[in-house]
Amino acid sequence: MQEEELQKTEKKSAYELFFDIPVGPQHPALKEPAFFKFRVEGERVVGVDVDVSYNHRGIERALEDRNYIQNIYLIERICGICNVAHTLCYAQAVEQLHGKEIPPRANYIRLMMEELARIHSHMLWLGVAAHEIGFDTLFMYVWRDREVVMDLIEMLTGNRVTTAVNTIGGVRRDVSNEAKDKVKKGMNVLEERLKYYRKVALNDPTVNARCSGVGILKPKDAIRLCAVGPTLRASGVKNDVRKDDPYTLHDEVPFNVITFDTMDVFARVLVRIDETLESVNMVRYCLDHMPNGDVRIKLPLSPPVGEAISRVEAPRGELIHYARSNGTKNPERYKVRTPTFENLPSVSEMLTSKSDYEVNIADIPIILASIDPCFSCTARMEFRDVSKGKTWIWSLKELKAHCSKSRR
Amino acid sequence: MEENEVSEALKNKFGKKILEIKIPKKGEKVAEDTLIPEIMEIKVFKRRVFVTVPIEIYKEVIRYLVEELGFNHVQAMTGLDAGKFIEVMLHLGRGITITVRTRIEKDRSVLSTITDLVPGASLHEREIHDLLGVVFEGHPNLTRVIVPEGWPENVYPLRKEYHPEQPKPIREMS
Amino acid sequence: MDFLLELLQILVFPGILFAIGLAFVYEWLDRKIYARLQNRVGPLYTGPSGILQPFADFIKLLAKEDVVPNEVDKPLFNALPIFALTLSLTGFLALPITGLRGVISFNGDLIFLITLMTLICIVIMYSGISSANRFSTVGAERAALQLLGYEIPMMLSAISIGILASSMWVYDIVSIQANGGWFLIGPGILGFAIFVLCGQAELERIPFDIPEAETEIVAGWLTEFSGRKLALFRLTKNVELLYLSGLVVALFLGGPSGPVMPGLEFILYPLYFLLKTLFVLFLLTTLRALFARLRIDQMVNFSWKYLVPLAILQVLIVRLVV
Amino acid sequence: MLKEIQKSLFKKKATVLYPFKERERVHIPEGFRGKIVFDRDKCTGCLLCARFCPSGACEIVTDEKGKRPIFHLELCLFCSQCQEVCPKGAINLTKEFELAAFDRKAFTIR
Amino acid sequence: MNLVKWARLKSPWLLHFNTGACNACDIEVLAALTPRYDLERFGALLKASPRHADVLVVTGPVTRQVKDRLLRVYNQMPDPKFVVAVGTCCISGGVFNGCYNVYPGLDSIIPVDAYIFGCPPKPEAIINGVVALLKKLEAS
Ligand code: SF4
Ligand code: SF4
Ligand code: SF4
Ligand code: SF4
Ligand code: SF4
Ligand code: SF4
Ligand code: SF4
Ligand code: SF4
Repeated sequence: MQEEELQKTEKKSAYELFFDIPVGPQHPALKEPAFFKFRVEGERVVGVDVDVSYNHRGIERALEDRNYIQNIYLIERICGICNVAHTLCYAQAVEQLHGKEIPPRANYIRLMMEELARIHSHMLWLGVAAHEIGFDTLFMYVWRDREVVMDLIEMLTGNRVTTAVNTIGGVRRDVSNEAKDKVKKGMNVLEERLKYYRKVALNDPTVNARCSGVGILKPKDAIRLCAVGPTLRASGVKNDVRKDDPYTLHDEVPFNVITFDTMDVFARVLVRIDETLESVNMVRYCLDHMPNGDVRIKLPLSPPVGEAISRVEAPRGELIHYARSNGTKNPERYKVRTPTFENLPSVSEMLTSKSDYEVNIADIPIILASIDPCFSCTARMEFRDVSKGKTWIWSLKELKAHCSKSRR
Repeated sequence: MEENEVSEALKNKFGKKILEIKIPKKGEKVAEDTLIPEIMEIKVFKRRVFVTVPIEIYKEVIRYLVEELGFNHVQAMTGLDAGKFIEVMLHLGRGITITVRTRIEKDRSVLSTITDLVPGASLHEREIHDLLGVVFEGHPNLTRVIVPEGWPENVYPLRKEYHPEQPKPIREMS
Repeated sequence: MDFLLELLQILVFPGILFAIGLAFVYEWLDRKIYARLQNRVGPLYTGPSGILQPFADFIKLLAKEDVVPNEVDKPLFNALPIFALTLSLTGFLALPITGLRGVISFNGDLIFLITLMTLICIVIMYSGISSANRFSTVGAERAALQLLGYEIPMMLSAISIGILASSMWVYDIVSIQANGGWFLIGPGILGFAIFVLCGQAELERIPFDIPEAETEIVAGWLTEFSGRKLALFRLTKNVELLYLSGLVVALFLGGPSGPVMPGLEFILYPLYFLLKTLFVLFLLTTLRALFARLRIDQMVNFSWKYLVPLAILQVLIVRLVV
Repeated sequence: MLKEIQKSLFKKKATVLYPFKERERVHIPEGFRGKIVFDRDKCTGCLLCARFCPSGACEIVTDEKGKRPIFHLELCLFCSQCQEVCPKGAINLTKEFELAAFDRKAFTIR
Repeated sequence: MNLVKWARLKSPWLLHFNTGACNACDIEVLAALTPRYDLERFGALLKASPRHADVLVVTGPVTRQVKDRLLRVYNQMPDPKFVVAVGTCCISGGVFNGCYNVYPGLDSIIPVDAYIFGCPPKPEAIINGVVALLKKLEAS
């Protein structure tokens, strides 16, 4: 209905040179129901409208009605891809409310799972990015090799994607020695493959043609628009929650913060591949240094009155949970701010043609994909507790206002 | 910047006007519970500062934090219905997280915007306006963005008096 | 009798039926090889090794509801698929398969054959425009731009072969090669490369599948077509694939010629034709697996920066040789 | 990339021909969270499972022996929380993963 | 068995629609296309345009906002068409059951032909579901 109206007004509108291409909510480039409207001039993008409300499910309200244990599984399903980051963040927040620390072995397992999930997420992204630029063979290869890490996760947790491994007070499953060997073997395979994909990314002419110089985000803009995660690091800003605000064992386990300074999609590809290689090493370190002992402490169902903020570096960037407890078994308020939400202003910036570089329709998918968007969390964040949430269209005017504001 | 330095700086600058500064410490609030006998430190509670300010100096404090202490990243903004009041919390960060908290009365909920200090706060403020009915004075475009068209004027979904209901099936289920 | 034989030739072998059957097999092979290159199996359960897969797709599409959206230009929308198929089948008829001549053969038919491909592309453009869908329109626009990119080098490299053979008759080109060695091994190698690349663009396959780029504009100009029309378009694409590989074979690989025992031409020629087209198909499929999709401006740039100068070079080389 | 493509031309296919052949190559690890089985004899009716079930898949009913849960897999997340809290070990998540049906009530574990 | 039915069974083209899923199911559906699982063996192709598809694969709980879009896509698909609900939350709302923005299951919006249980189901389970659907059609 609405679409038809839009089309009608479009025909009448004064922009005779322009027409709009809707991408999504049902579109192969975005398996997620977000809605972008791009204003194009020929093949050149001159403006972007965003609507990410399609995925609003009412999670934050539901969190207030369920007890802390049930919430683990609800939180986990904010996003299937970074479910480990979400449950980790949640568990940390509730442990902070309790004022308890978990046993060291549990911390090692948490960190290992987090990094395994990062490997899986980044490889998934690499495949998706390849698919975006029409490189299906690379997509197939990356996803084939990703099965290695999926199998490991399945072996460690009992499901390929939703791990359900973090719980309040530790982790639910221990890692056996046999499993450790398998993980180590898997890591060797992955390291070799990832190095190969790094070579492909560096050398393949068509990949270079599609990624270099596309989707520029200058460091200044990145900071002003509050970009996070690999998006920010690909603009050359060294910023990583794991270093700035170490949780679990990130102050012990050595790793490098990867940055890259070409500021384009290509930089985001390489940052992610290199980060994955770092993660491989971190997993190995965890396996080698894991102490013996319990993996879980028992905590009462209701934490004492208090509040806590928990931060985690999810695969897509900084994830923040805020928890407030009123002493009952249900939280008083639970707020989630996910990385994609924080990256949305940046992606709009990348997608708008500037005087010094142009954005093509063909570039839209890869630029959008380059922040590794996960709109389920974004919509959930942005449209918290809206019921019949309808189109929120970020109009061109608004977007421009936003951009000019940020440039000031 | 360390937690204590921030706290000192804020105290020096604003003195008594600040209602409360709380830095949850290592080892605090431990072992009242009986379930675990051994005392454990709280490691994760590092790098958090909670500052409570009256509404009058809310913007001053933020301007000071953003412009002089360099905490120019808006991590999130939380709104919360606390009975008679609405609590607005701004989480600012670079490294450590500083939460600036203020309370406004529910029926006269007006707060000055901070979008001129940090452009990235725009969406966060609109979200809180939409869900809790807080008016951010001076915001360039404070329209309701989240609730659908035709949503009643003075109904704010995150306020406690709002009772949500599940949509009805449109089709008879087999 | 002669007339009947000719009719048989047009309709059955090596004419329309043969073309359609072979086109299905080629799509199957294309998908199988593509899958194999990606380390998977591809269609498997439809007939032995999935060989009937394209046929099943075709039948299914024929039997499906055929939606004609309200906004489309109905006469065009309905006629274009048939038109496209006719064009590509006509092209196939002109290929030398059972002998050194095609069913349709006349002096100067090389130009005709190349023009046919351009016509198909124009039909595609019109189908995009007639569906009045934004994705289709962009797809059509891209198809047109792309045509500008590959048309000239393709033409030039075909003409260079014509110059080599001092004739624009495919029959002459093939018979010269049958007696004196393939042009691929001779001076035509550069032209071969250009022709295959342009062919890939003509067929809208990766890295030149820009007009139907799935992740960008859904299915491009095909978006609104469903049921029968989609079936016909898919068939057109397959016949075109066959036709293009056949053309490459005729121009560069000596057509269906090869060592024959006298009297067995009727069997051996089609066999050689098949083997050679298979080789070309394999090349085309490998190309498809090897690259990412280019952007339209990159494609046009690439074409004008490299393909056109190289094609001119090819013509010059040929001039020197002749 | 060319080399890799050539290699995979001759390499063993990565595909597991799952439903018709090669079932044994589908490796389900120990501890996989699949279909629930419930042992009525062990259950004492303490209702902990229903209390912690995050999606309400675990419904409490009364039968001749007293209170007991039934599991509606149409709602179940296969999180194994119920298995974890059950003090008697009456609930187990098995390796059964082929859960396709034409009726959403098809999998109700009693 | 007549030819048309045979062709239909052998060539199920899929259209994937996410109605608000947590993406775990989506990536498993996508994974079912990759070399290890390779749905193309059954002749299944992932299509981008609803006009080309036969089977609508839906993942995720149906939210209020997405309902109209879902109906539109469903109506755009040419007959005969089939719907497969993948994942618990698509079947019944799952963990989101009771949330005020989520309908109680896909079949409260459009008729569903097959359900694949799991949260998320393994790619093998998805393949199993598709095969089961095809077998059911064959028997019908
Ligand atoms: S971007 Fe790729 S992987 Fe992601 S939903 Fe779209 S098609 Fe699927
Ligand atoms: S979007 Fe936010 S407020 Fe809305 S349901 Fe989800 S979690 Fe709750
Ligand atoms: S940011 Fe994306 S991947 Fe991370 S939890 Fe949110 S939706 Fe999932
Ligand atoms: S200890 Fe209390 S809260 Fe915990 S399971 Fe037993 S009755 Fe429930
Ligand atoms: S961006 Fe959101 S919806 Fe997409 S995969 Fe990540 S969490 Fe899920
Ligand atoms: S597995 Fe989880 S969702 Fe399923 S019945 Fe048990 S507790 Fe409930
Ligand atoms: S927790 Fe175990 S014993 Fe208690 S009701 Fe559930 S199944 Fe029965
Ligand atoms: S069924 Fe489970 S895994 Fe699948 S989309 Fe729903 S919540 Fe996510």
